[in-house]
Amino acid sequence: MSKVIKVDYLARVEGEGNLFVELSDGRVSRVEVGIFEAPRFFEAFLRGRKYYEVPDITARICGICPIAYIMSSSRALEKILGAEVPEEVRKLRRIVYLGEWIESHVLHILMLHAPDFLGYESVLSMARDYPDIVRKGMKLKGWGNQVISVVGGRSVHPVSCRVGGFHRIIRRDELLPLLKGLGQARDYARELLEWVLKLPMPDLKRDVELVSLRGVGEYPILEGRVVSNKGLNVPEDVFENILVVEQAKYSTSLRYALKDRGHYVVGPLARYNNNYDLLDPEVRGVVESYGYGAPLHNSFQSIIARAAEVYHAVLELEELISNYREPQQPYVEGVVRRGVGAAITEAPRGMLYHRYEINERGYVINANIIPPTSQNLASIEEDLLALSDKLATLNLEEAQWLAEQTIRNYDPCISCATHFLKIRYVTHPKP
Amino acid sequence: MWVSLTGLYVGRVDSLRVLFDELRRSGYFVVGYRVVDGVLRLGELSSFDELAQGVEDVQGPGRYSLISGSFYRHGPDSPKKFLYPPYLTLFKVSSGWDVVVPVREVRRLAFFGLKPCDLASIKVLDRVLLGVDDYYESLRKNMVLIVENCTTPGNTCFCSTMNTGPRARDSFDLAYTRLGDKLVLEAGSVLGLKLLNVLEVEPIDDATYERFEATMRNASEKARAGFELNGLPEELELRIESKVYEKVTEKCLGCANCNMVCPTCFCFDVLDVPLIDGSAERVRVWDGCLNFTYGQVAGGHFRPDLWARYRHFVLHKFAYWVKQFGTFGCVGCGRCITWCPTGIDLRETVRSVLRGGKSG
Amino acid sequence: MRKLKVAVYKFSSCDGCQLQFLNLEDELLQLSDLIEFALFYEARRFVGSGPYDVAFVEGSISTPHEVELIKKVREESKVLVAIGACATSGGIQALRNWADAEEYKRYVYPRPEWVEVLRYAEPPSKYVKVDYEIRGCPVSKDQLLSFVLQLLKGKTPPTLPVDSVCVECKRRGNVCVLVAKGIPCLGPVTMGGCGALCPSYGRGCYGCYGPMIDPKPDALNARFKELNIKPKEIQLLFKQFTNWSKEFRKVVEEYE
Amino acid sequence: MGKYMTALTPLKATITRVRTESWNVRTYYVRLPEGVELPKPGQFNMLYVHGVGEVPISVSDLDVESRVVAHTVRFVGSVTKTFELLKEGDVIGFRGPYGIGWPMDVVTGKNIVLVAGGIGLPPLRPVIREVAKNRGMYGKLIILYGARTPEDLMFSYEYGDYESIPNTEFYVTVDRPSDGWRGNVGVVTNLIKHVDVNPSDSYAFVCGPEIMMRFAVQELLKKGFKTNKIFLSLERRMKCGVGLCGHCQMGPYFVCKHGPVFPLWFISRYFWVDQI
Repeated sequence: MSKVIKVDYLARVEGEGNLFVELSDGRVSRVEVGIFEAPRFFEAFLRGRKYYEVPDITARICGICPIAYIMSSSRALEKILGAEVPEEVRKLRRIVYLGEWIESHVLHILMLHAPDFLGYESVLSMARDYPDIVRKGMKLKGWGNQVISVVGGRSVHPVSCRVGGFHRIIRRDELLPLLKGLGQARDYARELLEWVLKLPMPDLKRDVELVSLRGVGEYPILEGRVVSNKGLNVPEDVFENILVVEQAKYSTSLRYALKDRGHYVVGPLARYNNNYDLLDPEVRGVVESYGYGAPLHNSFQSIIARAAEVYHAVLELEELISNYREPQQPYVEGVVRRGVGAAITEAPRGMLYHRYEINERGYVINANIIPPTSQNLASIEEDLLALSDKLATLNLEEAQWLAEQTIRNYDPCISCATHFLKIRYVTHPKP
Repeated sequence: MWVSLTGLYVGRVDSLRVLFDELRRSGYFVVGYRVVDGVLRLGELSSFDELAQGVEDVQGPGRYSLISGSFYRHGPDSPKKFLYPPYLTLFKVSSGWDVVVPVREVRRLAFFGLKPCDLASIKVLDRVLLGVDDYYESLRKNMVLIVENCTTPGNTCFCSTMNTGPRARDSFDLAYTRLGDKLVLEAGSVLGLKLLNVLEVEPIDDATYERFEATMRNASEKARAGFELNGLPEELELRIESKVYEKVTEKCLGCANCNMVCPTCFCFDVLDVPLIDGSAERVRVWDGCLNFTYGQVAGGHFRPDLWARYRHFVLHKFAYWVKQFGTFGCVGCGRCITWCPTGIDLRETVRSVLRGGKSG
Repeated sequence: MRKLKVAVYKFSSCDGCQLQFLNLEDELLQLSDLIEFALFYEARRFVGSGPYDVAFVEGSISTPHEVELIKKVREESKVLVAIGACATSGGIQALRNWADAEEYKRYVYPRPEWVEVLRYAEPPSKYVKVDYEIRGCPVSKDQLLSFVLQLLKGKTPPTLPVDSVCVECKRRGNVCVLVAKGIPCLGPVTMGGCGALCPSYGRGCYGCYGPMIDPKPDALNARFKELNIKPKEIQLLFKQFTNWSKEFRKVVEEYE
Repeated sequence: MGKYMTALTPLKATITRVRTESWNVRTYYVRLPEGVELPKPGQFNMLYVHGVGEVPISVSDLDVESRVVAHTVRFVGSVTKTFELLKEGDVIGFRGPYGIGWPMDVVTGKNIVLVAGGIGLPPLRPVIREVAKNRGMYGKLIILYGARTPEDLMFSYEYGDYESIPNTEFYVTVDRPSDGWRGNVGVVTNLIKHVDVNPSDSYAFVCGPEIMMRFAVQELLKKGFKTNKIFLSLERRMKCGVGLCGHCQMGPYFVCKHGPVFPLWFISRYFWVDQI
């Protein structure tokens, strides 16, 4: 007897994807997480653009995590230009990036993911039974968006960031009003974390390699070495060299594996496990008081990592905003010259890799972007295989829901995932 | 309107600081020019040191920059920004139809170092808004005007032609002129008299007077537009179908920057904003005749072509305004020339129209 | 009052415009009392069948599948609203319209024959009647809300700003970056609605709301030339997020 | 509250009746708020729809006793379209009356020729009412009315009343007749040449689209009307109604304040100028 779990249009994810699971004889025989998002050719039309346009253009890959695209591309290009941003500018970048983490994570926890754990089809219906946490979560998300808006002008595709820093100095008197909402944000972030820690957690244990940046003295966002729970430790510049690319025929996105190591996972769970010691002690305290800690291996528990990061982000923002000093110059210029530069930053969904090659007049001649969701696709399918027994016992409706929830564990951003210029480098390696 | 009460007196330039402090001490919010991001901005100053010093604005059609120097004119802001704010909520109406007009704080403003053209712009707005706009009126009644006469008009200035400068003749509380480290002062109101009393001044001596007159004469020569005001409204209206407007408008973007920076443009639009709680508000916002929507009605448009909108701007300032309010709408400050992104020169337009025939 | 039945669709896009519904943190729950999100994949598993009172459509039409879908959306929606630069002008994807699509496919895909895309990425209005447009990359959530509230009051078309960014820029008290700094700015030809964000943050407008009503891009182009801005840079300025709009396209073509 | 805010803040008014005039025109009867003076023929009011906007609408009828004023609205713009949702008992915002109306005092004892095009009839209806009420005070009344199609004709239910006013002629025409139309066909300005009055003794009141008014004026001039005997009611964009917002300027005149009714000589310098 065989049954088919088919979801034509994955809901509560960013972008367009579908799911096909075939079970025969009580085993999952085929899993396909398809992506039918239309290809948008970003890497192709980045060629011929001026280097300074790249952050604004790549931001348009994803409306949920534009800051991540802006930061990875800016840092990659700054490497070529030899532009080292001063500490104040770096701190401001951290501020705006943490704002995005809050906005994106709370969106996912509350509006996309938590309804699964409690059996609601959406946050709108969940809000009827959980009005308090939904209201608080929305406020918290709003505060995160406000952080981005103050620094960036608007929360989706902000306008103030540029290669080398910011277009103008963001004044202290603009940032300080954010502190007014901070007390509330802190309380709500803690409540949200505690609420998440109490959610019923489906069981799924799988031994996977969890890859993230490793922070130095602070939780990683903007930079760091690439590490894993299985001993990987390389600089960002060589990351691309240790990757293998696969392609599934049923999807328009690529999948990635680590050379000689296999599939891997990026994202909040990886960050959390690899940098647990760098989380604010207050955050660890709350997590541990509910019997959790690190490492977490169940991908359903990514929601805990996300909530922990939200609380951490609020606490760190308090520190960063209170101590903010205006930089002398809003940005550093660097020298336009021919070169190649690569950088990784931690998007809410995990490591976002950008590499650019520009010519002596500052025009892009090659671009490669590896978004987190592409890196996780293979693992998503493996999770579904690992749930095989359970899926086989459930009725179709329940099985379908569990399968969707499993996918949503990864907060997949399918809009991002359709950027896979990587193929070119694999099939036609450059000398 | 008031005129000079005292005639001219002489003091020292550093007494401006005393004057500033006196205004602050008397509870005024002092508004003057300061340098922000390389541009002279009109804003509230908490100390005399914030006032722009040692800079000069270089203005030309579509160009503005600051260099070091000893005399400056102005920036894009004019007193309009304070007296006739760009956004003003007219009323809020609840879902149950309670109409509430927001209570507005009326601050006691002291404009410090305004140039005569800007003083003139307030006089023009007075004609339009006094007795009509009560918010304007309440600000205006509580206001002090300290005017700095213009010793060096800029490239886009034409106050002499418009009879608004370079020397302020009336309607100020105190007018001063910097001559090196000397300050020539004149009070135009009782309040100005009181302020003058705080400073140490002497009646003007012959030598200083001559220097003052020469300086003003020179300044006056620099601020001419190349046309005369006598008969100008009639001359322009006779040439109402001039083709010059179409020609000039080839460069025009229709962006309405000229309207926005003009210190006398008072047209407004209203925004009706429905809110999620079922209430609504109505907000008055600056509008300008260069905007396409300005003359648009449902199912029609009175000035669909940009040249017609530009012609309205020119004729309003130099012809219609006189009929409407008994004064020219233009004060010769030159802001619309400087801040036009493509540098369209109003003076040149007027000259061309006058040069051409009825349809030239 | 009956709730307005709303569908939110995505075509080739980044999700940022429909996300603005979810970014209405202070209003979303109240809003869901006034309108029913009958179809909104990004937010709900539940899908209510059509017909819909209003469909908000994000993204441009760039694949044959999307052509079919937009026709279906049109059929089952009383009012179709295009939201954002992609849905109103083709958006960022339209950058590929300027190049050889086949070359692009080969550049990006090892098996280009699997990739089925249209020659041009274009706004839905190319294929179906679009009733209203909300501009911006992304749309402003305030405009989105205001649009919905006006629609609920029966105001058609709901009014949104259509004059230049300059008007909002000056109302906001900004200094003209073009005049004072010589920074190339598309504000004088771009439709307002953003509140002049870019000049407020010290840079020139990049035209993400597309051409304003009755724009004069030729005059601005001429001014850029006078200011000695390099031809390629002028082209890139107009060739951004609304490059495929009729008025900006003309300037881009001049430099092709 | 100061003068300005009073001038720009609407008063609450209740709709007492809604009457359908044509497929896209309805008349809204509004009871005047207390303290508001009675409008005169040719004046207009600013009507505000909650959270939607405000529009200038001329007075199309007036009941002095009950202080109910009629406003005939065509659903063309985004604000007027929302009027379609308004019904008896609804509240709207009211400001007015504004502007200078038809010069009824000047035309005492004279013949009056009314030329109305389309939505131009409602502002002239109070003139017809006034003449009917005080028939002895005026000379001959000639009403010329044109609409695009028979379906666009307004107030057809009272044409009999017009015709029964002593010493009155009433002519209707349509541009595009539909089946069954037996009346005149053609633009309303064509009717002017057939009018039998002595121009030196007569006044013409014209209201309609701007283009129609230009043709009407040409015909009236040909007929021998002097420019001080032709009165026009102009339409412009209006946001305030009191001469402040600037939108309604025609040349130096604020249509809302100096008009909307002007004698031709007063505006003739600008009236013929393209896009003035």
